[in-house]
Amino acid sequence: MMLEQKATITSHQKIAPRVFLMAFASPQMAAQASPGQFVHLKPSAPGPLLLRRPFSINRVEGKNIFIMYRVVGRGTSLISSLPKGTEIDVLGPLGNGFEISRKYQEHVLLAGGMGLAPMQFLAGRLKAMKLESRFFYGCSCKKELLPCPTPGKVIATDDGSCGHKGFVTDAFLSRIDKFKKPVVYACGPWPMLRRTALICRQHHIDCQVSLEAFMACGVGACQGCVVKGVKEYVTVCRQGPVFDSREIDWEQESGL
Amino acid sequence: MMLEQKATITSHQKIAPRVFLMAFASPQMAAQASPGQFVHLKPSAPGPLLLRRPFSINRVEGKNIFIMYRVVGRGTSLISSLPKGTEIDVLGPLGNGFEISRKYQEHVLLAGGMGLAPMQFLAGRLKAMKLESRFFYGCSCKKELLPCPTPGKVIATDDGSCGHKGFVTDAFLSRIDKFKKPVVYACGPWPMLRRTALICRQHHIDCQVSLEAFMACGVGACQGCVVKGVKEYVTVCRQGPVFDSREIDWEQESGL
Amino acid sequence: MKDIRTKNVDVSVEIAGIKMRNPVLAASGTFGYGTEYLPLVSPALFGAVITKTITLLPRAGNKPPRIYETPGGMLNSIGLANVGAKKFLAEKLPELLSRHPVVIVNIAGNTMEEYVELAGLLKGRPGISGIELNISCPNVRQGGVAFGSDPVQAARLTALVKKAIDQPLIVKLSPNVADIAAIARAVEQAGADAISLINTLYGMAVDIEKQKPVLGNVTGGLSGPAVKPVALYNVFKAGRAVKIPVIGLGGIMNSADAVEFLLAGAAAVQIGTASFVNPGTVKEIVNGLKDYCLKKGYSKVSQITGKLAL
Amino acid sequence: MKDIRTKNVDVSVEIAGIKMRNPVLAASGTFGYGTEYLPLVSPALFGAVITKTITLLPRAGNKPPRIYETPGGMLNSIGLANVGAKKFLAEKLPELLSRHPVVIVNIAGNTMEEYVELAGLLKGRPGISGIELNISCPNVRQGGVAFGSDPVQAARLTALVKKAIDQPLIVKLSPNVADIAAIARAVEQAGADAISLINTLYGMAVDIEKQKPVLGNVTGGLSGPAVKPVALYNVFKAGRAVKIPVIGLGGIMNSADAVEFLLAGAAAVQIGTASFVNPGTVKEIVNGLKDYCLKKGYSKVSQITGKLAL
Ligand SMILES: Cc1cc2nc3c(=O)[nH]c(=O)nc-3n(C[C@H](O)[C@H](O)[C@H](O)COP(=O)(O)OP(=O)(O)OC[C@H]3O[C@@H](n4cnc5c(N)ncnc54)[C@H](O)[C@@H]3O)c2cc1C
Ligand SMILES: Cc1cc2nc3c(=O)[nH]c(=O)nc-3n(C[C@H](O)[C@H](O)[C@H](O)COP(=O)(O)OP(=O)(O)OC[C@H]3O[C@@H](n4cnc5c(N)ncnc54)[C@H](O)[C@@H]3O)c2cc1C
Ligand SMILES: Cc1cc2nc3c(=O)[nH]c(=O)nc-3n(C[C@H](O)[C@H](O)[C@H](O)COP(=O)(O)O)c2cc1C
Ligand SMILES: Cc1cc2nc3c(=O)[nH]c(=O)nc-3n(C[C@H](O)[C@H](O)[C@H](O)COP(=O)(O)O)c2cc1C
Ligand code: FES
Ligand code: FES
Repeated sequence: MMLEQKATITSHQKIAPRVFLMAFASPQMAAQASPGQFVHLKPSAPGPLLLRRPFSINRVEGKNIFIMYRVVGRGTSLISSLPKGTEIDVLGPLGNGFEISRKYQEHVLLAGGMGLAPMQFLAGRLKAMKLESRFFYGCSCKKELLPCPTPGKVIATDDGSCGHKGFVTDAFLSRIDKFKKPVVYACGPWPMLRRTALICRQHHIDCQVSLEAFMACGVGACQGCVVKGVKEYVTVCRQGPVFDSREIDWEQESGL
Repeated sequence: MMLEQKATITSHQKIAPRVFLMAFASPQMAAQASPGQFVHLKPSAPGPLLLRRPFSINRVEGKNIFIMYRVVGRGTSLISSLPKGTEIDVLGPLGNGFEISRKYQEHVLLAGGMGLAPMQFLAGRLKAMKLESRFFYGCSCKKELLPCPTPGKVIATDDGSCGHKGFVTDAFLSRIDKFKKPVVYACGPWPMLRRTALICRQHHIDCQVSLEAFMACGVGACQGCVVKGVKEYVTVCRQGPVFDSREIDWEQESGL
Repeated sequence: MKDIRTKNVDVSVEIAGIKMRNPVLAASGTFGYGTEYLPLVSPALFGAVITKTITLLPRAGNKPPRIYETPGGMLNSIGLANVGAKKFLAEKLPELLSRHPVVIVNIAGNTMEEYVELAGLLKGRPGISGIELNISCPNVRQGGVAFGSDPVQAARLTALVKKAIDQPLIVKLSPNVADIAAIARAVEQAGADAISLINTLYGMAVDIEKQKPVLGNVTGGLSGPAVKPVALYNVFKAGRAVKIPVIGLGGIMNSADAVEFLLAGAAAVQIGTASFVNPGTVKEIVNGLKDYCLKKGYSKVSQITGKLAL
Repeated sequence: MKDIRTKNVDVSVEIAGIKMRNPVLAASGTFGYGTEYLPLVSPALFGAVITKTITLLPRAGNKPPRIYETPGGMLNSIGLANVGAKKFLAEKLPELLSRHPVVIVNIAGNTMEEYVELAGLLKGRPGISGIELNISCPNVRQGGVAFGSDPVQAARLTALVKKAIDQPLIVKLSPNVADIAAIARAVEQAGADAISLINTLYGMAVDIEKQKPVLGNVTGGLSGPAVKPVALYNVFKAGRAVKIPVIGLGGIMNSADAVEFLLAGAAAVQIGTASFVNPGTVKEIVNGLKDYCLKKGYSKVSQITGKLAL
């Protein structure tokens, strides 16, 4: 059930160049959130921003909800300047989240760049459910590598400065025959998701992707955040952000 | 000579209900400023405000410029929240300032409410020039009384809760025959200035008033801040903010 | 969010015969089909809910991106994406009506014929308290603002739709015109029972890295606080040109903004973009209107309308 | 403020035969007679300084208040207050020319005859590099936007003024129209050498305490970042309708904004409201344009114009 709340930032730190980890206290949201869902937030104090900004729930710890985000523009830059103790206004949890089914034997997580954000929550949940999981995480180079406590990850960097050299999808593909009854969960930039979807289609693997779009309402009211599905436009905020990769038209360019 | 500078807030405190005293460091402006001039300022960080806000120079101490202001709207409310150490962007000193002439024997200062702001600077300058001055300060009630170190002030409050009961103009008028070759400097709300101008006209006393208006440029470029003079509209920012009271059309309503 | 306090002020209004519990309406396209914000915001909190624009046939809408934030405002190029009249009547409307709000259906078409046919489908439908005629959408190639920028066309369409329905007709006007008074008078004479304005302003944004328009549809419509002065101007000018009630909107974020519109001549207001920012805006505004009335000594909110001293 | 760095990018432009050292112009009415910001900002820093609108006779302007801040923007209702042609030519122009900027004089009149008479006074004057025809001021009862919202009137006036002068003629257009392309084409055909847009949008604000309009003139013109999307839209639409150069303005605060306008089709930009906020904006923009060119591999700033991929 979606809530709107004023919440206080309980911790906020820079964890990599331009990347921040923020926690805010909201027992009610924390109790309800599931992996793949997001929060739509803005500073409580009046400021230069109009619309809220959407962020995946990175993980939940007690009453705290964590988000991990990169500063890319006006909004994230302003949010990154809010000190611990500041009040923010949060709408959430929103979106559908990943569908976790026991019918799969291996749960394969693919994170590209900031796509890592929702994956930690998912990995934790899978572990709590005692499901078998594999974690692939790729980024451009060692410098961009984000701290992620999940053990046993396969890491890939475009330039080989850490882990495997190449795309995270390559690392995944090279191991694809070893998975038993797998399902794939992917989050990352559009080209990576497209490649993942293609690989999974060819190998008849179920695949869930988490998408991004500019958002206004965050609840399905404005039709602003659509991407092209195979049949019709789908709202990222309400019908997503997680979609069965077969439902998405991968020929479209990403608008972002 | 007008400057535009980033300056750091060196002190900032609440001195009365909704009234703040701020100092910022600008050796160059401090060296040039004269009583009655103002600064046009805005926070350096991008925020919800567009235009600068004008404030009289309250006084100068070393490299510090002080302003004393009341929170009345969005801009002053935002400015009041800027902590010591914050950088602000200041354009100034602007405007003409009071004209101080040795041809007068007594220099009579009339401040109503926030009109106190420029008067402390003026009183200080008169003292430094060893000129004889009288200081009248009025406000609605004791609670609203602003701290003002200038000694020997006559205080008037509308409700008599401190000093004389009545308007500051009444207190002034009751002593008017005692002044020798006086000049009056007045700053305060429009009705008080109008009354002062009228009294001075009747008693053939020279009178300088400091006016206010909404401002955009602050330098005479936009024609936005005009008030009606007896002949034509005059710009408060450039031709003022200090005017000979005989130059102003006192029949007009104040737009503020 | 606090509940709407009950104070000794009558905030109900009646506009073009539609009774509303308060003068704060949900603007078309910003409150979906009325139930998306549940359970957070009930549609029954509004004086009336104006639905997303409905067209005869379903519309997919424009190519994304469709949303972009601009200084103090936002651009959208949704393009009247909607489920179409059939599905609206069969599914969306009953779902909304189960929450007991006053419902006004906003309609558009590619041609006058389409408008009229759609209007015919809505005639006599229980639960539809009024029709809002959208002749002001900047995001569609046909229909939309094409009908709204020419007084003659606007009047013709108004008369045709008015004949096809039995509910009160509100005509929603565009600010993208040289003379809003002329359009307002034209639709009044053609039988409009009220007008609402403004719809969005034509706008655009450019991505300087990609050297492309930000919006998939190249141009869009501007809304939010940035347009409030433009909206107030149009409400004021149109209001002085007509006798029918005016419903004001454009950038209203709080009760002070709403009071500005009422003073300028609006009998009610709509909130659009504000719902995205603060879904509970409607409650704040209704409470704020009560406070304003109490402070200024009005017993009815309708006494504020047009009180502007010139 | 840093000085304008010299980099290996040619930022000079030539518009309608007027050579300018850079494509950043001071917008009429926001840079006074060009010397008010001295010594802080020299008029020679701009590609050209466009003067406050000059009229044949002095104008006092509108009743104050004339200025009000709105979300992301500002309203003004100056009403073309100016010293009149005689004093302008005798005092203001020589003072400005002593600083060696390129000067474009913006003109307006109550009647077509007044425009033409004034134009005649400017003809052949040394130091006047161009004339900007203001047919888009929303703050005067006669003339102004009345001539700018009708293609036929706009064309007639353009042709008359063009005949009366020997300098290049820039016609400044209003966004308060239903079809900007039609107006742009009309003035192009009538002989305009360039167009500039946008002037301000009609706007208004209400003081809810006093229950009065904030501005003494009741309504005003909206400018600043809030209008940038509207301005970009108009520049884009007008630019695609004509072959003459387009000068873009409206809400430009920094070089990224300026690049948006150039990409959308502008050959140069003007800065208005930004000068009030940051008098040194011109320097930041010229430097930023150089940086953008360097980053994107252009050797001349004019290569950016119209580069938008659709
Ligand atoms: C469901 C969802 C979950 C997200 N989770 C995360 C997360 O966990 N961590 C994180 O760093 N980012 C996440 N994002 C992206 C994040 O919302 C944007 O980076 C942010 O809104 C940008 O705001 P801005 O004002 O800084 O950027 P702007 O100045 O508005 O734009 C800068 C750039 O950011 C991109 N951008 C802007 N808005 C969005 C948006 N809504 N979605 C995607 N890209 C956008 C644009 O491409 C633009 O070029 C998520 C987006 C969605 C839709
Ligand atoms: C030359 C000059 C010197 C000034 N010196 C001082 C000073 O020393 N101390 C002080 O407290 N105030 C001073 N003022 C007034 C101060 O500038 C305004 O109070 C301030 O700009 C209000 O900004 P805001 O955003 O808070 O108010 P807004 O939200 O913009 O408006 C709130 C109210 O403040 C009034 N106001 C807004 N702008 C101005 C303005 N430019 N001038 C006057 N009133 C305005 C309006 O009547 C309005 O009702 C001075 C004004 C001028 C022109
Ligand atoms: C995302 C979005 C979608 C909209 N869709 C419609 C619509 O379908 N029909 C319509 O008449 N107006 C539509 N509008 C216009 C709004 O109803 C309203 O007229 C406009 O946004 C100005 O009000 P605001 O500033 O309060 O948002 C839409 C506006 C937005 C922002
Ligand atoms: C205070 C003020 C005065 C103006 N005066 C004039 C004028 O005299 N003549 C004119 O053509 N435009 C005038 N304008 C319009 C500007 O030149 C410009 O077209 C408009 O402000 C949009 O640009 P901006 O958003 O960069 O300010 C004025 C604008 C402002 C804000
Ligand atoms: S953001 Fe409004 S529908 Fe998704
Ligand atoms: S504020 Fe621009 S002329 Fe005074």
